[in-house]
Amino acid sequence: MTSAVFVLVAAAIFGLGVHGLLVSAHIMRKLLALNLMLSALFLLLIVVPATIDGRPDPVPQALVLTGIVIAVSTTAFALALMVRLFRKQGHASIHPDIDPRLLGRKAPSKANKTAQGDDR
Amino acid sequence: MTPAAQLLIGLVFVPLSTALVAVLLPPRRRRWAVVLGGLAWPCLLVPLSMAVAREQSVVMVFGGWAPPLGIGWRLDALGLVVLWVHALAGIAALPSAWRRFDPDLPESGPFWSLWMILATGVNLALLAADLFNLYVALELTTLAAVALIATDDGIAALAAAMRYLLLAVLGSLMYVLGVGLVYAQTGSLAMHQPGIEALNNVALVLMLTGLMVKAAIFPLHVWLPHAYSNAPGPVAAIMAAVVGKAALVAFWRIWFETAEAPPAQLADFLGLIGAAALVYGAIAAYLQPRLKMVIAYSSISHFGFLLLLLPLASQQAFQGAGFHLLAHGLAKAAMFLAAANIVVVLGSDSIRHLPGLDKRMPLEAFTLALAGVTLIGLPPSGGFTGKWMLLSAAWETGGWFWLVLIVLSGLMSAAYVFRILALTCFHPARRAVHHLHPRPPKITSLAALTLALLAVVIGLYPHPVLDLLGAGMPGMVR
Amino acid sequence: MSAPLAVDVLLGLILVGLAAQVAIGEHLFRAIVFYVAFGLSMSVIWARLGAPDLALADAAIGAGLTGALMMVAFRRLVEIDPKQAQAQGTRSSALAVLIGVLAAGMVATIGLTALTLEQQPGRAGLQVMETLGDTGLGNPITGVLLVFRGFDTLIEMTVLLTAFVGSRVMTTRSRFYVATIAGFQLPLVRTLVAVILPLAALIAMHLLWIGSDQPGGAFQAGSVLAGAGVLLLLTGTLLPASKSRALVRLALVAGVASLCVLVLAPMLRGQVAMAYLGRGSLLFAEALMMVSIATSLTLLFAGRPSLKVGRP
Amino acid sequence: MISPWTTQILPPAVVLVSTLAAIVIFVAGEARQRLRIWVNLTAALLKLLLVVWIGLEVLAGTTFMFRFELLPGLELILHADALSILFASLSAVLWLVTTVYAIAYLEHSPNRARFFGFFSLCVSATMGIAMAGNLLTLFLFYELLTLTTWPLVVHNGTPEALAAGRSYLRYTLTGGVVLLTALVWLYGLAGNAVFTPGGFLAPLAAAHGDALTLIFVMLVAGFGVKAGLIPLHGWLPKAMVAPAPVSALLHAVAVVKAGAFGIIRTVEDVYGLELVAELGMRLPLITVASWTIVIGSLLALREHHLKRRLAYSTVSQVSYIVLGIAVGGLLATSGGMVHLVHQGLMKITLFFCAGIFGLLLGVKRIDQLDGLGRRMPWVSGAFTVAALGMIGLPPLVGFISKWYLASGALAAGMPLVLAVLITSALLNAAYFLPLVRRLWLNPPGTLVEAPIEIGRLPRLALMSSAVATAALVVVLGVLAAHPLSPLNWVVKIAQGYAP
Repeated sequence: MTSAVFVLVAAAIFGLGVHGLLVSAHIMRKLLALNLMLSALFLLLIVVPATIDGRPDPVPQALVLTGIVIAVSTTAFALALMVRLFRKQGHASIHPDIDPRLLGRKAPSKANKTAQGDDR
Repeated sequence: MTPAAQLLIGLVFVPLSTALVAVLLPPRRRRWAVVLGGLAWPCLLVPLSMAVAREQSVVMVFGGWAPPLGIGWRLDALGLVVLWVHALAGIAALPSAWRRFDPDLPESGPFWSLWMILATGVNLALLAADLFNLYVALELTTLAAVALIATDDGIAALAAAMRYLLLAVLGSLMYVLGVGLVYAQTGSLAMHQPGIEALNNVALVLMLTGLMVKAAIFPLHVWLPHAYSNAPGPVAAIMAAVVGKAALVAFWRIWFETAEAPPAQLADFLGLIGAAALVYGAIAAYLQPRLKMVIAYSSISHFGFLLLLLPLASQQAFQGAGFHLLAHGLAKAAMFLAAANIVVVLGSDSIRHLPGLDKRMPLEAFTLALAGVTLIGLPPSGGFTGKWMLLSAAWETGGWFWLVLIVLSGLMSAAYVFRILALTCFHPARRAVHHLHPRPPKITSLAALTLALLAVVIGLYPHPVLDLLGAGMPGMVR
Repeated sequence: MSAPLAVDVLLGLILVGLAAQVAIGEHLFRAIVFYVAFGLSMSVIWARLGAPDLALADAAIGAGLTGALMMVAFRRLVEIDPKQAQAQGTRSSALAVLIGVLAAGMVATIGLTALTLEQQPGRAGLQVMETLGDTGLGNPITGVLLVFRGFDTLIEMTVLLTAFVGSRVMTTRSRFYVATIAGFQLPLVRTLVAVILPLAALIAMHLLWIGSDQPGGAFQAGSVLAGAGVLLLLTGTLLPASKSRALVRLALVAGVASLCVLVLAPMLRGQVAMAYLGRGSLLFAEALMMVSIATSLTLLFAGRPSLKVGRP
Repeated sequence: MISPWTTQILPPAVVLVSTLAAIVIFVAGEARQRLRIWVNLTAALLKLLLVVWIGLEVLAGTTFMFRFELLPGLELILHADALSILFASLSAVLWLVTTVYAIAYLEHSPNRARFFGFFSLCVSATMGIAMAGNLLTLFLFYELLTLTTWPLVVHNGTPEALAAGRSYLRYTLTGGVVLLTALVWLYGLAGNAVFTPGGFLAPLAAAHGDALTLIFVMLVAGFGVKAGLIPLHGWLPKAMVAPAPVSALLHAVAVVKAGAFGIIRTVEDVYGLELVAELGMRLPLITVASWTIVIGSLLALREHHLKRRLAYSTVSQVSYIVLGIAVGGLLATSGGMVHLVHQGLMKITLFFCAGIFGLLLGVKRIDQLDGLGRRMPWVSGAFTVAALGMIGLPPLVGFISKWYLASGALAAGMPLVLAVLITSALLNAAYFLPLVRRLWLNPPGTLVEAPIEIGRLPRLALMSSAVATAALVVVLGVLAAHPLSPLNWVVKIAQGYAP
């Protein structure tokens, strides 16, 4: 019965993650949402397979451990990429069609525009 | 441990150890180490091809622990074909990488180690016979690829890299969920599990969707055009030639091997998606204002073409699709390398600057033409052989819709290829294009040309590859 | 409602509440803090589910380091352009809510149907339990991680190395930014460092040592050391240095190299690749992996290729 | 007798001679003009000698067969039977003459290396089509012909040339795609489709009657695009924007005849005329050929641009060949096949002269032809000879093929076909005679000498090539009875098909 509760919890977190991913334009928020979905996934991976004499099956545990380390590496790299993008682009979002006013600043300057367009 | 299995180990550990050595070495000598490593691991392919030709597949298990417990590797004909593409495209891209990333550039230090890590990831993704090991391999490949795209410090490249990374994480998330469900159902992570009557469809669909994101198949392809067209030349070449294809090979393996008898409607549905990709890619390629974007969208179109193997799942169709994989990989790498040189000389790859190119850069124009011939599938080229076998397979299984589609795909690719050729060779050259940068060394153009020539020549002599692929579909080879 | 079920429901609600704050919270920094809290409550749930290894790992890496990395990244954004750093609030859109609910529903149905479908435990898991005896290990998870599926761990370490090398592509160009607390000279900070550093080292060694029999192992030990490293960076005892030194590069590569040795050594002796070479070899590999993990995570936090000792 | 090894090597050698020349020309680049001329001329002469040698050997009865296994169950076959020699010799002779003409014509124009490279590639593709031993090889070289002629059509790079190129591609690539589908279907049904006189599909007719009919329609449509059958001829007049040597050799001889040749192979060597009749396809083929002849001539009548009028006349003349094949019987088949050669000679002379008028006097439209007889007697004379030949005046070659066609139609009991031939002869007269009248009888119009001044030698080369082909038109007409003449050669071929 407890695993059913945790499956529902995982599903709720996954839904919130998807919502957060779609709603936010800032890359940091997207990364947070993705980490939420990954945690939900790991919870599912442990809860769904049957337990072996009371303890969760060791193989999924190892997979989740590997998953956590990969998640942290990917997040670390994504953060470094985001900082670099922020420094170059002026705003940390990848939607090309984001409305500058929403970012609370004037439309991207001419220099910035061409830099993005015909960039080598 | 059979000698062939030791070669498998070498296939992954030679590039991996080169990468480790590269991280250790100071930048100046790092380039040399990677070039040596990059030339070393392809030599293992020759004995491996003979081994696969002899007994259809080379199998190896880590630590002697049988599959449900340990991790197994299996090299079959399909994996070998893409490995050959990887080897050839890798070697051809080396001169261009050598020129573009010389040691005193800040980003060239990490580039060379990442180049070898990408090679490790791709080789591993083609060998892995274990679902989770495949996930880890694809994750390594994606991370290395994203980092390589980001070496071009422009805003467009960084944004494309970020978009690719986020989508790839989403894709692997779905894939791992599918793997979890497979484990819950069968209790084993091996890719080929005899005895299960049918994989539950939800797990199959989840895994396939995850892989479709990584292989950039039509509805989930949004990251590909910007990633390929903004990446530096050699990176785009190796990604177009191999990275997408490794995910596609995994897609086919899971379809034919893990899922014993996938439902027919799913096969037709995926065939329809392939058809949509074919049409969309071709039309989008025709309308692109930039040369690299045209080549990127043509990749999307040809991935759709390769998806048609599912509804036509016959022996001949598999041979045709495998051969098309080879020809298309080489042609695509050649085109991207040529486009890289064009961008270096003209400053930008927008097609307004293309007229008059055949006199300024004849080798690049000829490479684009030759690779275009393979993409269209005109008779002498490798593309034609692949198309012909898929056509006769479609005819045998009575799939008229697929037959017409394959035939139209040639026409549609002709549309955008001839548009580019007309622009490069026959439009009157406008007065001098602003100013021309110095030409890259000749060897880079010759490398691209040899790849394009290879893509055409294998069409004339397809026997060795066809006999290799003839050993049967991944599913049938036990 | 039996007592343990009530506890589970309560934990679940806490988790979902925190996740909601993270996903749709107003301010970015607050979302990061809530994410750290979410990670910690996640490790409580792992403990509740009877997976201590995961609890340790998630607390140290999931909550601790990911949170630290995000906060330092946020600090850098503010450093570059304060107004812009967290300008975008979340644009609430009904469609996103719908898709979120749909996704939740899908995952719920998948999970529940998978639960009801079968109850017999995974064959691989059973085989791990049986064959664990002859490897002489106590902790099944270390068994899976380093013996049965050791190659996965090797590639996972390579992924960590790739993340570091990849981030070097970016950080070689960006200007120098040091994240240190202003009052380094404060006596309180110095004593804090003097007490915590040896304690962290001790805990890491303990986790490493008992890893083969009880919950623990290289990842947990490595992340504890990385936490200590972050502390040293914050207090200025260690400063990021832009000239990368050979020793640091060796530490980075040590983890993957040790696992490569584990794979290739048996082949020299004619055995199959990655044949089990006994507990000693595992300990050797785990020690080097710990060093690698600690170094790469600390350097990822610092954003620089190497470290140098800060002036007292 | 020649050794079996050479019988294997000769057919591919004929095809590869001009490919090697093309490679040398491409590599030599634009600057080395002398080398390019020598390479061109030697390649053309060598090819002619090879073809003549093979022709004599075929006459003596040796069989040539070169097989190359492309795919399991799929072979590239190059063989030399009488029909392939007919087409190959026509191409070889005319390639030699056109090379001389083209060297002189393109004296000052840019991109000559590219032009001559693709020019020789086209001829090697045509040779491949002539020598093809089975449908797949024919299709392979057919597609190569498309690929290599496109650069020549767009050679000038002007917007109209590019538009013509696009329309050319649309037609020919679609034709190629239709052909590919038919080929896959045929290979599915009949396996390796080697050409055998009288066709090899008869046993299949019972089981797959309607499939074979549909395949036949697709094959004829695929080949018809290049042969210029009426609904599919759209690209031909537009392609006249190409330089004169291109329209002369390609659109009068190589490309258009490749389509007709494909139809001949399909009707004679794949299906056999009886099976075509049995499938009920003979009458539709005749009707298509007839309406192409009539409508082609009517369109030519309406045209005021000189080269476009010649283009429409090509559309109608090529359908004589298709008509002859469709009517069948010894006389009509040989009439049709010999017209393949005769029409080539006449049309190339007309295009040569049109090219000279255009280059030296800037003549583009019909009404600018007034009084040219006096200014350029030799060229106008050649033009007149060819024009009269087209109308069918004895003793010129045109008369012979029309005579055989007419008598064949009568022998086959098809008076309607006879009526079509007569009306087309009248229409030919209607659109050629006014040209001749303008040349000789009208006072010279106000013509300014074209800016290009041509040296003595190139002017002589242009004149001599036009006059040479005109002479051939006369000689082959007069000496039609000679055993080695195309007529007797064709009668021997026709006896193989329709005893």
